[in-house]
Amino acid sequence: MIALLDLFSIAAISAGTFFFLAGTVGLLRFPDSLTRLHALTKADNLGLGLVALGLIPHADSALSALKLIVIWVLVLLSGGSTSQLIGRALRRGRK
Amino acid sequence: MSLLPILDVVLAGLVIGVAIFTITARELFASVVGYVAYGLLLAFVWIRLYAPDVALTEAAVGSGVTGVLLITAGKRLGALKNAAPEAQPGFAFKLLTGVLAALVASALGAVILMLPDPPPSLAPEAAAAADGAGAGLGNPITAVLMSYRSLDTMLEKIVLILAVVGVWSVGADKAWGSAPAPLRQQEPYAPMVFLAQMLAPVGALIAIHIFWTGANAPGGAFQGGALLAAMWMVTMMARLTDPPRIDTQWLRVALVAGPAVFLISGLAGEVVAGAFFAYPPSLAKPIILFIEAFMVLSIAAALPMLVAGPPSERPD
Amino acid sequence: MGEPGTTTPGGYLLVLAILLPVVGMILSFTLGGRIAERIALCSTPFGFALACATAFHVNRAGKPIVYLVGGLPPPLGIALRADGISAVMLVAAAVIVTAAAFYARPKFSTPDGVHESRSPLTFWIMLQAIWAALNIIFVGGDLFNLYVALELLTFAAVPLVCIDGRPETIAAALRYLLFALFGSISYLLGVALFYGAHGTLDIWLLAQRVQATPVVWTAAALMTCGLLAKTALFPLHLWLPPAHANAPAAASAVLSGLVVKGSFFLTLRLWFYILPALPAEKVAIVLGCLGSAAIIAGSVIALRQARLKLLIAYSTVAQIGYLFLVFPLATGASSAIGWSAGLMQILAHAFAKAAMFFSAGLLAEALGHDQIAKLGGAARVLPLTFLTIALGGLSLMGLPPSGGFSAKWLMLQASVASGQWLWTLPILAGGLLAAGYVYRILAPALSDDQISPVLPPKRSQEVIALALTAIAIALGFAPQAFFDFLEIGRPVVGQP
Amino acid sequence: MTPSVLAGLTGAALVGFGLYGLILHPHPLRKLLAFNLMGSGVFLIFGIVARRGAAAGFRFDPVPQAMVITGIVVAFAASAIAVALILRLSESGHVTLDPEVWTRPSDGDTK
Repeated sequence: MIALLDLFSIAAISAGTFFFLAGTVGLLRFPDSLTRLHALTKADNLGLGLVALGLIPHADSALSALKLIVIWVLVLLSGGSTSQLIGRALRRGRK
Repeated sequence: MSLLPILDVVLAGLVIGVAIFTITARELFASVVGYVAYGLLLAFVWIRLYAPDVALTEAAVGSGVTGVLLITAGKRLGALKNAAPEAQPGFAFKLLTGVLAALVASALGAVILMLPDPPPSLAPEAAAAADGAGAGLGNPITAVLMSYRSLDTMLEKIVLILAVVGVWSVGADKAWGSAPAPLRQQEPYAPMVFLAQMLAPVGALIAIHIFWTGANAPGGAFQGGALLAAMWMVTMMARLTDPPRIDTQWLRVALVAGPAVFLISGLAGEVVAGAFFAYPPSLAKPIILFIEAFMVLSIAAALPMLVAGPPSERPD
Repeated sequence: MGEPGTTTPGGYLLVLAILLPVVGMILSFTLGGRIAERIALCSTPFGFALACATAFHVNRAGKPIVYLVGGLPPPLGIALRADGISAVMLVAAAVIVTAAAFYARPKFSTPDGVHESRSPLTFWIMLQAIWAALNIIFVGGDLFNLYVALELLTFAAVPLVCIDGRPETIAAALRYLLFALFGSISYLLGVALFYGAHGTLDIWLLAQRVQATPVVWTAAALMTCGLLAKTALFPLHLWLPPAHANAPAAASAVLSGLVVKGSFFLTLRLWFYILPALPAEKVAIVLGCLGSAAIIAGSVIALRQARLKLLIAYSTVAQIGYLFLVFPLATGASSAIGWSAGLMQILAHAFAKAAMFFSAGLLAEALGHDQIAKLGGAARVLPLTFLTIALGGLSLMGLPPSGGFSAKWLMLQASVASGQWLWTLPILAGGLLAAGYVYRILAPALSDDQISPVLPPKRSQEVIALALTAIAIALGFAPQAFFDFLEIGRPVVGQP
Repeated sequence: MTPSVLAGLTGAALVGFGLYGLILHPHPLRKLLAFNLMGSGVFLIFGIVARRGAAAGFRFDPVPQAMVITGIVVAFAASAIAVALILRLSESGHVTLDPEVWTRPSDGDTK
């Protein structure tokens, strides 16, 4: 059972790291700010979610597990909102 | 674990790189943005130094609240059209300053390498006292702040009040008593409003949690108060609330509540425990938490008022 | 400066001396309006009484009195200690703050018809905060606690500089703030190194532990540098004249008379209390040279000022220079004389300069300007104000009988007795130059020129200024017992 | 090189950069940024002092860490006052500390 959970963690965290990597590559390689923003938010939200998911089996208590989920939700919330704000600032700049 | 030293070197390199950018950037605003990023990186350095309490403070205040303050200022100064271009310092002056700074930095670096070994430390005393009869707190930093160096902590809150008065005093005579200008002049933008509505209650809850656990784990009144302050600022930026008038009685009371309660219990210590700022051992922890609760309130009120600036004459 | 381990009788006075203005400040802020002024005025006699009681206890014990905050001994806890110089400075601060408070009443009372207005509230809160910060500086026994006090002092002093809101005062305040912040951060860096090297920040414990290592030298250099920037020692004096000249007179008096003395006091604490064991002759000579340069440069620039308040501010730069002669003079063979001279100079300058700024304020208010060239005949219409300026000038020049004369005479004695002849040159030259700039004020004022009738200043304000110069003059008659009192708690060089 | 030594050297370098910017930049806001940079360098040096103070069973000495927390608050308060002054100064059209600009011609009138 423990081995299975470990395997799950490894798989989830690896997948999460991959998304971070992909997002970073996108940030560096994409041509303009809007597409970079796209790469960043999609990858970070998914990547962080997978890392948090992978860590949950290793949490000391239900409270810690809950905290991990809360962290992810908060990042989703602030990441989503700020990229909206950045996007709007970009659109204004272009006008 | 062999990855960590490389990580440290990369982190140190990043911190220094962003610092150089902040100092040398051509544009004022770029330099401000660099500083905010720098503050966030620094929080990671603090984690690596086993200083989660400081990391929380640095992230919340050193980067977060200071960031809002500086970015607002940078934007307003950057928009200034009539600002005459500054005379740039000459090469000789640059060189001289550079040499001086390099000398200071290298002397300091050398001295740091020369710090005595084994290093002196008050850790065992502080921790023993924190766990034991001293204060009954599991977090030695809270014990140091609230018990051993209580006078410093109380005075630091007085410094915050003075800063608030100092900022207010910069305003115009006519404006005295009215409210500072809103943090954001334009119409609120829907995603910002959404963020504030979602984040503020959760953030406030986390702030109280951080304050409460601060007795035993990383966290405490300052970090909790700063987070609460940030949440109030978010709602101000979304124009869900505006800064209050500076002659509002509740605002004045909230600002002084922390130091006042601290002072009163400090004075009471002379009667109950035999010395000013002493706590009776059996009641130390509840008393400290009681004082800290008011300090959270004062900090949460002081930081946004410092960011909001002096009272403004404009009706809106 | 006293055993650190226990609270002594009378020690509680030190906490009360700090907390009284803090409580006053908090109440003033909360209740606001006219009540702030009343609280500040009412607390002054109590503060004066506390300072006198402290002096009484120190005198009776014959050694420093100590209070352990929270009953917790250093290195973990914070100790407050008052020795001879602390007690004298507490009393001096109480007198000057009281004088400034009563002098400031006409200008800083809340106008009728409003509940609260900007400059009065700021003034009364900041005045009390300055008082609190100074009291901590005079009795603080912990370097970090003193850092917080230094910051408190800065944050209280800066808004007073720009209280009238004109752009040039804002620029002066900002420049002052940046210098002061540099000073505090440099001081704090030294504190970090002291802690890293010796695991304590308690002044008494550090004095036991320090050795002449590179770390200690660097820490001392950084702290000294920071404190010099805050004390405005030449060549870090650039911020002082605009800041002190632009503040309202009541604030200038406190800034010039007391605030710069706060950071100087800590420089004394650093070298004479923490590091007396270090072979610091060269440091003393460097500080003495900077002081001499300040005397000459400050006086010469003062001679060329067109505005009275700027002249007085540059005179402060010069008089601060004298303070730093205490370092070479009180480390030599005749250290006791040098020490007495330095302390006498702090006190004489504090009282004389506060009185001169008060008078300059009255004069500017009565005449509508403070242009020296247009002072012709002013002494006839403002006799009491010019009497104050003349007597204060007497002390600045160092003519007998005055505290300024005692200070300079003792300095000359110390430099002759210890064989450091060269220091007599700046001391004498400074006196001559001071005579020059005081003459520049008095000569036109005493002339027969016609001057349009002016609005006479309030008699009470003139009397307050005169009373302060009277103290500066009376210091010239200080008995030996006074100088013995200043010696209480001073570590003897070589035996920390 | 241990992390604490590395952080200490970083702190020393930051003090150097901060000092450079503080002296060199004419713009007061740039000076303020440099001051903050210098301040964070000083705090880092407190941090390594705390980390070096790790003793049996404790990963850090809490006393210097507590001082850093106090220091960060004070530095923020300083920044707030400085920003208020700078913005007020900017209303006059000159954001400069250059004494030349602020020495008034020759009128000595108080108002």
